[in-house]
Amino acid sequence: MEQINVTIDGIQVSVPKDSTVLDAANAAGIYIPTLCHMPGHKPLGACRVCLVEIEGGRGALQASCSFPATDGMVVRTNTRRVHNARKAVVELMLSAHRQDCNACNRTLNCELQAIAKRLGIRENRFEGEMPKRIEDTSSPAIVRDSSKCILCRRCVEVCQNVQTVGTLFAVDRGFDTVIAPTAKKELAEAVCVACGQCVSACPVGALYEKNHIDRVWDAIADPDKHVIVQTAPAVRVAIGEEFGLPAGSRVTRKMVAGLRRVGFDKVFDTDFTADLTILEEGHEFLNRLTNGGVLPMLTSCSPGWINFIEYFYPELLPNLSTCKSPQQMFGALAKTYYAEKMGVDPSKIYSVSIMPCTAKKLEAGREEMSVVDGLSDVDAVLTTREAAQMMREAGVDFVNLPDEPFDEPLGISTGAAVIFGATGGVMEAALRTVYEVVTGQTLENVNFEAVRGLEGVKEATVKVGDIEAKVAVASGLSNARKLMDLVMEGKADYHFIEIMCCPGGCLGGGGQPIPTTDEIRKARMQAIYAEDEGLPIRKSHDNPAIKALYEEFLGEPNSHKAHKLLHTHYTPKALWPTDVPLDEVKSK
Amino acid sequence: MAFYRAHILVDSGTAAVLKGANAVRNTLIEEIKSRGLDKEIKVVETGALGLAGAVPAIVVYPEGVTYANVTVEDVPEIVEEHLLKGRRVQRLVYKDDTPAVVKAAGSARSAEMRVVLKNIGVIDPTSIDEYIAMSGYEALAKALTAMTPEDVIAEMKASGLNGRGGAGFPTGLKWEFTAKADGDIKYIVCNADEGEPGNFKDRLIMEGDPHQIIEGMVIAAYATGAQKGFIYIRGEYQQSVANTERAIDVAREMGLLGCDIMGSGLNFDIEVFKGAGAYICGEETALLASIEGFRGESRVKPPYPPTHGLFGKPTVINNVETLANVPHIIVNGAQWYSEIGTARSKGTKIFSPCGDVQYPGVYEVPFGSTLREVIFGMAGGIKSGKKFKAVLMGGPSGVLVGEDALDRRLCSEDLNPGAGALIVLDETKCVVDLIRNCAQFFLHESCGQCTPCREGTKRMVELFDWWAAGSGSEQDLMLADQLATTMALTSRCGLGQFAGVAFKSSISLFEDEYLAHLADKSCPAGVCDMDKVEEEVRA
Amino acid sequence: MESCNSNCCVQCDAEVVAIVDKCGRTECNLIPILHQLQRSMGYVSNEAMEKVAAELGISVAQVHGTATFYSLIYTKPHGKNVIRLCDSPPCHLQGSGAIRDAITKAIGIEPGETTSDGNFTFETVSCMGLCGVAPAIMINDDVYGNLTVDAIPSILEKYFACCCKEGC
Amino acid sequence: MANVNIKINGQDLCVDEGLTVLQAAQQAGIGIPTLCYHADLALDGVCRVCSVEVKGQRALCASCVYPVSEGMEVLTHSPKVRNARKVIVELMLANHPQDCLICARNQNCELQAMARELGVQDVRFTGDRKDIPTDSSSTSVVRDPDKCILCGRCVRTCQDIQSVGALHFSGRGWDTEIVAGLGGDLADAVCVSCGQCINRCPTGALKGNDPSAKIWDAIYDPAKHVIVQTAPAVRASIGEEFGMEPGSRVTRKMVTALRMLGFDKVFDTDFTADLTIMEEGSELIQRVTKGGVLPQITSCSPGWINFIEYYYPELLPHLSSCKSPQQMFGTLTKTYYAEKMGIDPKDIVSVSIMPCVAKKFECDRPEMYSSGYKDVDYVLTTREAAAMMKEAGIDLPSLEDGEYDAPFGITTGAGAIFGNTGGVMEAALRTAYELITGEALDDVNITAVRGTDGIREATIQVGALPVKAAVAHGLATAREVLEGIKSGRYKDYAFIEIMCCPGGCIGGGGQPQPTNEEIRKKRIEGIYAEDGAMELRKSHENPAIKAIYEEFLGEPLSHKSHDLLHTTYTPRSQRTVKSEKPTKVQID
Repeated sequence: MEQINVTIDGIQVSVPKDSTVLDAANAAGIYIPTLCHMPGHKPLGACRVCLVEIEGGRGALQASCSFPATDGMVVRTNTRRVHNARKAVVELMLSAHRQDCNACNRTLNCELQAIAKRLGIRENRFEGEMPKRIEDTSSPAIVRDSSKCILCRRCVEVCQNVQTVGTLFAVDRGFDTVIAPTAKKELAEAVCVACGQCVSACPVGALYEKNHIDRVWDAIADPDKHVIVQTAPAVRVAIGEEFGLPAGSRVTRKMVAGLRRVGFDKVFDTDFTADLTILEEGHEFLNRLTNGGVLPMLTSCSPGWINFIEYFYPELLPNLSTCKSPQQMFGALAKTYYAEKMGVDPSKIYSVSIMPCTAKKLEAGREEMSVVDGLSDVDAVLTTREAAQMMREAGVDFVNLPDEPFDEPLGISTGAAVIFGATGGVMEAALRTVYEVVTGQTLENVNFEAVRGLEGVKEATVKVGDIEAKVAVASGLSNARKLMDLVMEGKADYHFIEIMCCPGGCLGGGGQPIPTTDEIRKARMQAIYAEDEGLPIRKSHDNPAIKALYEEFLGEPNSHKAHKLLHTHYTPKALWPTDVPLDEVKSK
Repeated sequence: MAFYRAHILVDSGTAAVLKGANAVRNTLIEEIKSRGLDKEIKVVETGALGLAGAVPAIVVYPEGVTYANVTVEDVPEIVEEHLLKGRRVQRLVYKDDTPAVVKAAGSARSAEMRVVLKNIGVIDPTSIDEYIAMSGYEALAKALTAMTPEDVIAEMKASGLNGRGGAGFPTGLKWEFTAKADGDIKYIVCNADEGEPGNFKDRLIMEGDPHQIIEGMVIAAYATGAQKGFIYIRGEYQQSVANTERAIDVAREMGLLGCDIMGSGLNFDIEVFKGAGAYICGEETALLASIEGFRGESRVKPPYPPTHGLFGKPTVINNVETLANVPHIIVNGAQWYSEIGTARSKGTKIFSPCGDVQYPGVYEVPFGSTLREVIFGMAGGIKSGKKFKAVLMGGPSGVLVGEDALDRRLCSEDLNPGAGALIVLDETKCVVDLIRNCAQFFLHESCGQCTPCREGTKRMVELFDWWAAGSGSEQDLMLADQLATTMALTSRCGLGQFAGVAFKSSISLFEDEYLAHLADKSCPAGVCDMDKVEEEVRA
Repeated sequence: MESCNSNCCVQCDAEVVAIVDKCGRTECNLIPILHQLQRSMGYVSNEAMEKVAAELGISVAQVHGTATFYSLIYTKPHGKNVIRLCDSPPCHLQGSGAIRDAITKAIGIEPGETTSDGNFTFETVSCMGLCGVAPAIMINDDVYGNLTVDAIPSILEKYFACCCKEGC
Repeated sequence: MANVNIKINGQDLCVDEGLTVLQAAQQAGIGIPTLCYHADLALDGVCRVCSVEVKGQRALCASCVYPVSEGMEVLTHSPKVRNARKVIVELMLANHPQDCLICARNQNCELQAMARELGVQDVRFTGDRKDIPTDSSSTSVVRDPDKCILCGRCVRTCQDIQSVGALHFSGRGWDTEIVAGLGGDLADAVCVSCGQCINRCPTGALKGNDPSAKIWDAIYDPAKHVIVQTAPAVRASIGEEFGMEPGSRVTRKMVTALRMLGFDKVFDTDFTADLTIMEEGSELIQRVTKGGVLPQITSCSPGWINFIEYYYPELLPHLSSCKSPQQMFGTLTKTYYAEKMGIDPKDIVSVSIMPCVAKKFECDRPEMYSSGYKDVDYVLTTREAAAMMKEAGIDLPSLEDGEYDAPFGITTGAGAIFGNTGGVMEAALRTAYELITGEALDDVNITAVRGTDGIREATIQVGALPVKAAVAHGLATAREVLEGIKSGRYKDYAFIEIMCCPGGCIGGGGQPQPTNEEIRKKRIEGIYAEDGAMELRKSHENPAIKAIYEEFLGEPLSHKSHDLLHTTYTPRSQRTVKSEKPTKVQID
């Protein structure tokens, strides 16, 4: 690639030709504050915090995130004009920002707060009318608060381009501009898949998850309730970040200890039902494969993805596995198998899950998700962030916690379950089991490297006995859309496709610690695979607790009872307008 | 002491003086003199008789006849008719169901039992002779000569006397802690910072019978080994300060204070410390801080004053009424005392009903008497023919109780009497208005040290202000309730801990009234001005 | 604030020394000293506080902090006559609000204020133990109970009169 | 000490009798939030945030003051406790300005951290908020009472640690305020400007008087020659502002950063610290040999100078007449340096970076114009210097090392240890020993005067001469020493070092927050490591010092030295109300 030379604050650097000034500054080790900029995304140049002075320029300062570097360019980032301009820009943001840091869930992890500190802002010079506040709590997963929004449009970028859902967009003009769902609907009425990638992208407290902390505290305080918690695979490699540990720290057992101190009666593992999912889904796949069912079969454990396909590809719903997600399988078992085993009235069991995900909050509330009449299978869903917050509130010194094991029996799991947290993990886990079930032989190398990694779409062909199984894996809904379009066009001859809603899989979920960047995703992913490696059992069908569950309770995979408790069905959803019946929509 | 055939006690309490008691007294003296009776009849000024509603009042002994609402014009008739001719002036005689003084004179009414108040209105508080004549300082003599300090403490413990300041800690135990504590010097402090609205019993004791307190303190000093005593009297009680200081001077002259008391070798002296206007100084550690010359801020407990008190030394802090009980216990014995009252509340308790009662005043009854007996039996029930609504027991830091509590017994087993204030409300009063006023009291009196009390009292007042102005919401009630709970749980001392108690008791009792203010924006009693514009009130 | 010529300061200092000598030169006599200072000077001035601190060997902070804590100690000049109206529950229930309005009407100031001629300071205070004769006020050291709105003008009259006759 | 058995959150513990519940919990790794508590200070228990549930107690107990007792059962995070704490913090916030984003303590604020820890989601209390004007009257300390949460740490610091008592509680209840002196401006109160109150303030209620705007102006003014000096203690602490460990030595990175900020020359106060040793050491020798006032007391700590001027004016003759290193430096820059460089002194802007806020007061003293100009124009604290770096986008830890400019950048280890309590004494002894005995000192580490005990006394054999020396730090201990001098306890002492702040300058009022005993010790270690790593460790061996005497000053205590490097002191009255003009006392 052609290189150009740029001088920034007297430091000369050589950078590739299509670099921005910001790229060049980064190469020179010079910090430029940014807000609307997201590495890896098209620069927007909206917030104007990253202004710099270009020598010989027209006088106006330039947004370094979007201004292209040219050969011989001389840039100054540290002049009086730059300082004053940056400060004024941030002060203007503050003038339209409802300042209640102390009651804001992003305090001390807020980019605006950090920039205000960094730039030494000491005055609110612009005081006057604040934009009208829109507080939208309609969605079961995500809350929007326009009074905190600085209109950086990072949420718009991820919703439009990363997830191709297009819920959030800038609406109205000038001072009245707001980021809102189409027609300024409430989020619950809009076509939103609840993935929460917008929450992850938000630099401030304008987007956050629906709070389930309070109801969990209430349950814990209620002496009549038996409060159990399950923790999703991806949480254990991320929650440490909330306590200042580096990304990818494996803190599974500290997390267990922390949750015990919060006051949960039993700490269980979603990995247990991830193993169960593999058995159910693996058998379903084999069944479809051998009995001519609908193929390619699509995984169904990612609720944002389920929402997406229900909205955008209702025609492909028959391809979806009927298996519930591990969270919901767990919930169903908690109020049946576990209740029975413990001799507890299911109505006294309060089932909490800790998920890297906001869409799980919506999933838990779906009508289908009730195996015992009148009871939700999962009563509350906490994001990784919320779980960490509860630990903070409980005074847990996370970093110095001792290691503690999960409770039995719903805490026994395998490495195959852990990798559910990474894109490709469900596929890999399924292959491990399907291979052995089909061939009856032991799989020598359980690592299916071909389906690992952060690429958006991965393909592989795996020989399982006589079958050449063709599989594909996608994460991020724009990538899912690509695959689904191929399937729709009949251009895809895959047998089995794994789709994860969020880039990188659950480890990059909308409920994970903020920030989540590619670098952080990679670190979490490494940790997930290290976790897998570190476990004595790495195939779901070898899990003794799963075997016991089938023996004691379910019978066999895809049994009648298993179908009743562990499988579900899907509902096509209308895109627009929502009150028009689906048939009419289709005919248009 | 000269012999007089009759004594006339003139109520010289504050209220009486305001209504011309001094003129009545002067006229009486002149009239008696002019009729040549001055060698046989003595006119004595006495403390308030507890007839606040009917002053000026005089009592003629030995008959014990009380004349109420006496004017200067009435005096010649009384002298003429009663003192010369022995006929009572019926039109002036205080009603038959009258309280206080009549009982002191030996009337047979069962409800009031005067132990601590027995001398009130009977003796001249400025005369130690009269106190001694009423068996005064007999208890001290008995303790110093016939008892060891351990005996005294044992007697106190056996009597079951509990503190009368509101908290009800066993007095004997408190003394024992101090007696056993190490300290080159120990203190006895009398808490006479009576600031709880609705309480004025200690004032009566100090104004009417100060020697009783001194005697109690000297006995406490003997029991605990203390050398120095303070009586912390609130700055507003000028008469109490004067009477008590005078009593101390006289006692010291007679060798009842100072070095080698009664030749026993006991050295103990007392100083009156005048407060400077802070309710919080009624809290024992704040009181100590105040004596030491600091802001009256409460101190961290533990350690507690009996071991780490004034200037860090072991210190007994007792309420006026508590100390006034001491001589009676020593003289009459723990057995006698423990037979009065109930199983867990021994002895008598002084109550000061006020508010919408016919005869506000001070009444002493055995523990276990009912609320009805005090309010209706002694204080004459609700005035102006209105109906009873509620009573704030023990003042703003107490609880609000309604009609169903009237037959409950005043003792720690049943209805805790607190310090003795009974603020009675008739049907025309608004509970929200009352509690708002209580909240304002605490806002004014919070010392400001700890967060929940300093900030919480403010927010409580603001919430009530809004409610009383018609801009409350039902959510507010939950918030206020949580605030009150937090203050009760986390405040540094009793002031904040009890500041929300009356409110909490009032919600359960008068929820409808709150909801009327909050939901319907109306004040059923018509007391609160609900017509303010919401935006203005709650900006 | 104090526009203090040195002569006044000398007087003030002498007064403080005399009072400190009388009460005793220890820190625990601070409140009696403040009482006495107020009695003799009307209020406790800043220079008096500094002198007291110096005499007792304690910080000015402690003297100022203590003086400002207690409602009976004034650190600013106040009216010749101080009217204290109790507004605690017993008096409140018996109509102290109406009494407050009557006093305000009579002397033209709200609680917390001092009349422009310096004759009256009006304040609401907490319970003074006069609940038996509620509603009650204290004017200087005099107590008035069982008040009615109608009684206020005549009670206040003599304090007006006193001011004028004696020529202040 | 006896042990007691207690139970905290169900955990059985055996702890020392006499501990508080807070201490016992800390030992067991259970974090209880605190605000008014500070390890340096007496216990107060006023904020009530540390309330815990003790079985058998009606109300909650403030764990910071509540002693453990046998059989005690404690719950530190029960629902009751958490709810109460939240309400308390909400009450604080309801009376606290919501302007975190423009606050000097943004993101380093204990209240902000507390709100996050407790999960405050809403401040439900509204209504009056205190509105008291900010007091910027003092050149050193700015008070913003609106941000004060009345924890009383500053009051306890001022009274107990410094025995000054400038700050105190005034008024009562809701009207309680912390005021200075008689409630007026801080500048009118008996305040020694030490800034220890700032160090312990949990919020933004106390801060330094920040001159950085004027320094930016100077830096951007091409006509100005802006030079900066850095005090010894800054180099071992400024890293903390960038997330580094306390005691991290970042001397050379700091030099690079200051150059990047735009200072024309970056110099070291250590240079004039060496010079101070030459002058002060010679003064001592003169006093000893010619019968001057003894013991001689050091004069480099401006808070200490203010203290003795206020409280012990009669002892002023004991003070060394030497200016502090900062002021010696200022004078030399506008005389020697200006002359040497051929710059008009009026164009020199002399900035110093100090661990101290009293230095701000010092540079404004009327005596400090020996050069004919204001010798030091502006004083930045360590915190303010770091803030300027951040504003300029500088990330200190990642910088390359830089070198101080000559000639005022050439220093010795003796200069560096000025930052620690005992350092001036040690540096002086190193030089005095060699000057008096003419022999080389075997071990330059004079450990007898090191450490953190309040007062340290030692007899050092200087040849045949036993020199009795004492070291004190913190003004309450300084007061003890002064009383000792008055009572004759120190009559055979030659030299006493007094530092205003606990730990010496490394614990100064301008240092990063928090500063506590543990952090002070680490900074002290950092400073001694700096000394140990220096090639030259004795002031008189500094070649630049030799040169300045040769070229400019002549010899120590020369006439020129006296004119430029020595000063006089002013007795100050504690009577602030009287406006008497202070009279000057000439010291010689």
